[in-house]
Amino acid sequence: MGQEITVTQLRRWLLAYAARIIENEDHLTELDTAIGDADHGVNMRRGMGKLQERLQDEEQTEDIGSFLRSVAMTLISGVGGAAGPLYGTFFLRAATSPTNGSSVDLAQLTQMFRFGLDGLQQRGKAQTDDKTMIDTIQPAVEAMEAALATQQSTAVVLAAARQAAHLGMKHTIEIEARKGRASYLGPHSIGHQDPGATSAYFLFETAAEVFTKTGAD
Amino acid sequence: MGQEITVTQLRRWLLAYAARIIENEDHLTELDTAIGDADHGVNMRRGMGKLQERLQDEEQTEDIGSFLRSVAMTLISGVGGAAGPLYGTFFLRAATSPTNGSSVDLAQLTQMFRFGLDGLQQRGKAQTDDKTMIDTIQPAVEAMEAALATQQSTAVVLAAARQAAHLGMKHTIEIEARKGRASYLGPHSIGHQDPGATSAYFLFETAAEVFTKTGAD
Amino acid sequence: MQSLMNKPGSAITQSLRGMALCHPDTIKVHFDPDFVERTVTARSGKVAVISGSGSGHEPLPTGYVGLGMLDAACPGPIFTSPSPIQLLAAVHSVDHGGGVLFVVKNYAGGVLNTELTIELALQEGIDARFVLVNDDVSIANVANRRGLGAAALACKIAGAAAESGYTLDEAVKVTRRAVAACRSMGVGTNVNTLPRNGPGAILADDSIELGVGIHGEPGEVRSVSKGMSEIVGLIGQPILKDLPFAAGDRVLLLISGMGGTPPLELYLFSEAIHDMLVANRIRVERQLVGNYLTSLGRGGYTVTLMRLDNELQDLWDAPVHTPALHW
Amino acid sequence: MQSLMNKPGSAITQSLRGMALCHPDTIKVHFDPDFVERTVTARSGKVAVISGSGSGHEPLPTGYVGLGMLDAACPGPIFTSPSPIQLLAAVHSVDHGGGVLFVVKNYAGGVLNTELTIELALQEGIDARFVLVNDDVSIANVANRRGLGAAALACKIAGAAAESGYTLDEAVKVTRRAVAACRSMGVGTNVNTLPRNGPGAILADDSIELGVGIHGEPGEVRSVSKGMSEIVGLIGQPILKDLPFAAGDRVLLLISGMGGTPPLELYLFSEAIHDMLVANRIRVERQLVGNYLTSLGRGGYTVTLMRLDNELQDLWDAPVHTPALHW
Ligand SMILES: Nc1ncnc2c1ncn2[C@@H]1O[C@H](COP(=O)(O)OP(=O)(O)O)[C@@H](O)[C@H]1O
Ligand SMILES: Nc1ncnc2c1ncn2[C@@H]1O[C@H](COP(=O)(O)OP(=O)(O)O)[C@@H](O)[C@H]1O
Ligand SMILES: [Mg+2]
Ligand SMILES: [Mg+2]
Ligand SMILES: [Mg+2]
Ligand SMILES: [Mg+2]
Repeated sequence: MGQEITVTQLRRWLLAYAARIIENEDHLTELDTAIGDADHGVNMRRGMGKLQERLQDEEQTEDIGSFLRSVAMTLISGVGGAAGPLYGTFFLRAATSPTNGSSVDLAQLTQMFRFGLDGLQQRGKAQTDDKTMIDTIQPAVEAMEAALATQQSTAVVLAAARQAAHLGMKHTIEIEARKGRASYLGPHSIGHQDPGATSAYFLFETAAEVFTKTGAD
Repeated sequence: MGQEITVTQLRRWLLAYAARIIENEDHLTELDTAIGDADHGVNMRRGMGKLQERLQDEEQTEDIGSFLRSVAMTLISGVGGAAGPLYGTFFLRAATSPTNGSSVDLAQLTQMFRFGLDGLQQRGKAQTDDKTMIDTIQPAVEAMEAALATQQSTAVVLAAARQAAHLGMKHTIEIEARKGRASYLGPHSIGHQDPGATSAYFLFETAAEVFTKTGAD
Repeated sequence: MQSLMNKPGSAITQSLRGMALCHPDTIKVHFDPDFVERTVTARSGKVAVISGSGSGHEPLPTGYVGLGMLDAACPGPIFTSPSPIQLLAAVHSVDHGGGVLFVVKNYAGGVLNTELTIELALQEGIDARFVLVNDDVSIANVANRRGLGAAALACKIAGAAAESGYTLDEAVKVTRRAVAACRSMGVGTNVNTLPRNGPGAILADDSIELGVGIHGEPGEVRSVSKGMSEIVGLIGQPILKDLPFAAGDRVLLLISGMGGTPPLELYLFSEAIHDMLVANRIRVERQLVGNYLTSLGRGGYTVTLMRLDNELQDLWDAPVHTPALHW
Repeated sequence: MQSLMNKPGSAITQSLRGMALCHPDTIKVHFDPDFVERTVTARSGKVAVISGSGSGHEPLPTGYVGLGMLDAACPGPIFTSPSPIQLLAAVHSVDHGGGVLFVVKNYAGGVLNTELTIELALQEGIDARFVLVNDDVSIANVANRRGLGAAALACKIAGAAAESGYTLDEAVKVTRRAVAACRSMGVGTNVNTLPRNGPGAILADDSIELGVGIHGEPGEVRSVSKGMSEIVGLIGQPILKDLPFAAGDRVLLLISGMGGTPPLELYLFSEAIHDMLVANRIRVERQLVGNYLTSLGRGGYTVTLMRLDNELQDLWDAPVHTPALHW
C-alpha cells in the first residue's frame, strides 16, 4: 500500500517489458500479418532495442517525469508506424502527471497511467471496442482505479490490471476493427486478436511481475 | 525480243506480286521472327494492300516514270520498317531511268531494274553476301544483263533472272548478316533465310510469269 | 534488381544524397534524422510549410521542396510515415518565427505522427498546425478518405501563400479551402511491386482496379474491354458528383502516373478525361500531366480535379522552383 | 491493361491528341500523316529542326517540340521509325526557307527513312541534312553504335542553334560536335514489356543487363550483389575511356530512367554516378535526371555524358519551352 516506486523500479519494469516484446516479436508480426501490414513485431522490436540502449545509459535522472519523457522520445523515434506515436504519447502524457516526483505510490502510479491513457485516447481517437490497444489499456487502468478505491494491496491492484488487460486483449478477437489499418478489412477483421492490444498487454503483465516482486523485497 | 512492256503490263506484274506477297505473309514473318523483329510479313502485307488500292484506281498514267514513282510513294507510305524505304527507293530510282517512256523493251526494262538496284545499294549501303534483299536483286539484274548481251528471248532473260534470284535467296541461308537487324545476331544469323531476300525473290518470280505470258499473247 | 532497394534504410539515405547531388542549387539534405530542406533562405516571419510522407511516392514530398513550395520534406521508410523526430528536426531547421504548416495525407500513421509533432512543437512555443488531405472519393466514409493528388496541390498552394506573406491562420485557411475543392480517384493497371514482395501480379489484359490507393491498397477489379473512355466513365461520375463539379466550373486538372505507366498511355488517358470534361462543360484552366504522385513502379494513374477561384489560381500561378515543379 | 495499348495505330493517334490537349500553348498535332508541330511560329529563314522516332521513348521526340528545341517531331509506331511520308509532311509544314536539320538515332529504319526523305525534299528544292546520333559505347563497332540519350541533347543543341540564327551548315556542324562529345550506356533492371508480348520477364534480384538498347535489345546479364557502386563500376570505365573523358573535363550529365524505374532508384543510381565522376575529377556542370528517353515501362536507366565547351554550354542554357524541358 504505502510502497513507493522509483525511477529504478520503472527502469526495471521497462527492461522486462522490452525483453518480453522481443521474445514475442514473431507473434506480434503474425497477428499484424492477419489484419494489418505485418510490421508490428518489427516496429516494436526496433523500438525496444533503442529503449534497452537508452535504459542502459549511465547518465540517469531520478525524476520520474523526465525519465518517462525520455522513454517517450525513445519510443517515438524507435517504433514508427501508428504504434510509435501512440506508445510515445502514452508515456509523454504519463510524464505530465502532477504527482510524479522522484517516486510514486500506487495511487500516483495509477494516476500516471490514467494520464497516459487519456493522452493516448486523445491522440488516436479510439474508444473501447474499436479493436486497438485501448481495449487492453482502458480496462486495466479502470481496474486499478476500482481496486484502489477498495484499498487493495499493490499485488492485488496490479493483478487486477493484468487480468483486465488480458480479458480486453482476448476480447479484440471477437470484435470488428474501427480504427487503424485493420478497419479497412471491416467484418473480415473479426476472429483475429489485435496486435497492438497484445503488445500493450505485456505492459501490465510485466508491471504485475516487477512491481509486485519489488514490493515483496 | 522486240516485245514492249507498257504500264498495263507493269500493273499486272505488281498486282501479281502483291498477291504473291499476301499469300506468303506468314512465311515472311516467320523468317523475320528467326533473325529480325517478326514484322516483315506484316509490313509487306500492309504495303501490298495499299498498292492494290492504288493500282485499282481509275485515274492512271501511261507514263512509266510517273507510274513507278507513284508505286514508290505507295510502298514508302505503306510498308514501313527498313523494307519500306528500300523498296521505295528501288522503284523511285527505277522511275528515273532515262529510257522509260510509255513502254520499255527488254533492254530498257533491264536498265530500269539496274537503276533501281543502284539506288537501293546507295540507300542501304549493303553489298552481296551481307544477307539482305541485295543478295536476290543484284544477281537477278546481272543475269538479265548477261542474257541480254547474248541476245536471248524475253522468256529466257526473265527465267535467268528468276533462277539467279532464287539461288541468291537460298544463298542467304549460308551466310552471316552484316546489315539490318539480323546483323545484331552475328554468326547466329547463319542457317536462316533472309526475309527481305525472300520478298524480293517474288519480284522476279512474278515478272517471269507475267511478262512471259504477256509476251506469248 | 529488386535487391538494390531491398535495404530500405540505407537505400533511402543514399537516394536522398543522390537527389541533393542532382539539385544542389535547390535543396540540401540532412541525415539522422533525415529531411530535405530548401537552399533559398526564407524571410524572417514567413510561415514554414513542411510535408512528410512515406517514401515511394516521389516526387512527393522531396521533389516539392524549394522556393514557393515546401520549406522542408521528411521522407519516411517505404510507404511508412516519417517519425516525429524527423518532423521536429525539420521544424527546428525551417521555422522562421511565422509558425509551421504541415500538409498531411489522411493515413493513420501520418496523422498520428504529425499531431504528436505539433504537440511537441507547441511545448517549445512553436506555433504549428496541419492541413489534412483527403480527396479520394473511392472511399465512401468521408472520415477515412485517403490523400491522393491533392497532396501535391496543397503543398503548392500552401507554399505560395506562405511565400506571399499569408499568416499561419490565413495559410491554413486557404490550404484547407484548396483541399476541400479537390476530388480524386486512382486506377491501377497492374498490382503493386513492393521491394519486399518482388514483382507484382499483373491484371488480366482487359482489367483495371478502380479506386486503388498509393500503397498497394486494392481497388475493385473491373473488366474494361472498351478502353479508356470506359475507364473514364467509371471514375468521372464519382469525382464530378462528389464535390459536385458543375457545368461552367473552372478546374485545375492533375493526372499523375503511378510510376510505371508510359507517357503514351498517360496521354491516352488524358484524352479521354478531356473529352469527359468537355462533355460536362467543365473548363480546364490549368493542368499537370506526368508523374507527380507515384506508387513505386506500379502501373496506373490518379486523376484530381480542383475547382479554381481567383485566389487559388493566383497561388497556383505564383513562381515555384523545386526539383519537380518550376515556373 | 495491356489491351489499352494493343492497337498501336489508334492508341498512338489518341495519345497524340491527348498530348495536344494537355499542352495546347506549346504544341499542335497533325494527323494522317501524324506529326507534332510547335505553336510558336519561327522567324522566316530559321533552320527547322525535326526529329522522328519510333513511339515508346517519350518524351522523345514529341515532348521536345517547342520554342528553342524541335520545330516538329514525327512519332512512328511503337519502336518503329516514322515513314518518309510523315517526315516530308513535317518538312512542308515547318520549313521556313532556312533548310531542315533532322536529328536521327542510328538505327537502320530511322536512317533509311530519313535519307529517303532528304532525297525527296532535295527534289523539291528544300535543303535538308541530318545528324546521326550514335553514343552507345556498349557496341564495339562504332558504325553500329545506337543512339541513346545524346538524341535528346542533340535536339536541344540543334534547336538552340537554329533559334539563335545559325545557318543550316553551322547548325549541322555544332550538333555533330555535340554528338561527338557524348558517350552513353544503358542498364536494364527487368526485361522489356512490349504491348504485343505482355509483361516482361524479371531479372534475378541481383542481376542487371549491361548495355541494353531502348527497344528491348538485350544486354549482358551480370550479377551485381554489391549494389549501385558495382553497376557504376561496370559502365563508368567504358564510357570514360571511350571519348576519352579526362580529369578536369566539364560535363553535362543526363541520367534517364527507361520509364519503369522509380525516382528513388534513379537517385540512388545518380549518387553512385556522381561519386564515380568526383573520383575521376570530372566536373558536372549541368545535369538532367528523370525520364528523358524511355523504353515503354521497362526498368532501367541510361547515362550520358557530354563534354562541354563554352559554345555547347551556352546553347544548352538557351531558353527552351517544350512539354518536357523548359527554362
Ligand atoms: N487510432 C488508434 N488508437 C489506438 N490504437 C491504434 C490506433 N490505430 C492503430 N492502433 C494500434 O496500432 C496497432 C498497429 O501498430 P503497427 O502495426 O506498429 O502500426 P501500423 O498500423 O502503422 O503498421 C494496432 O494493432 C492497434 O492496436
Ligand atoms: N541496309 C540494307 N540494305 C538492303 N536490305 C536491307 C538492309 N537492311 C535491311 N534490309 C532488308 O530488310 C529486311 C527486313 O525488313 P523489315 O523486317 O520489313 O524491316 P525492319 O528490319 O525494320 O523490321 C531484311 O530481311 C533485309 O533483307
Ligand atoms: Mg502494422
Ligand atoms: Mg506499418
Ligand atoms: Mg523486321
Ligand atoms: Mg521492324
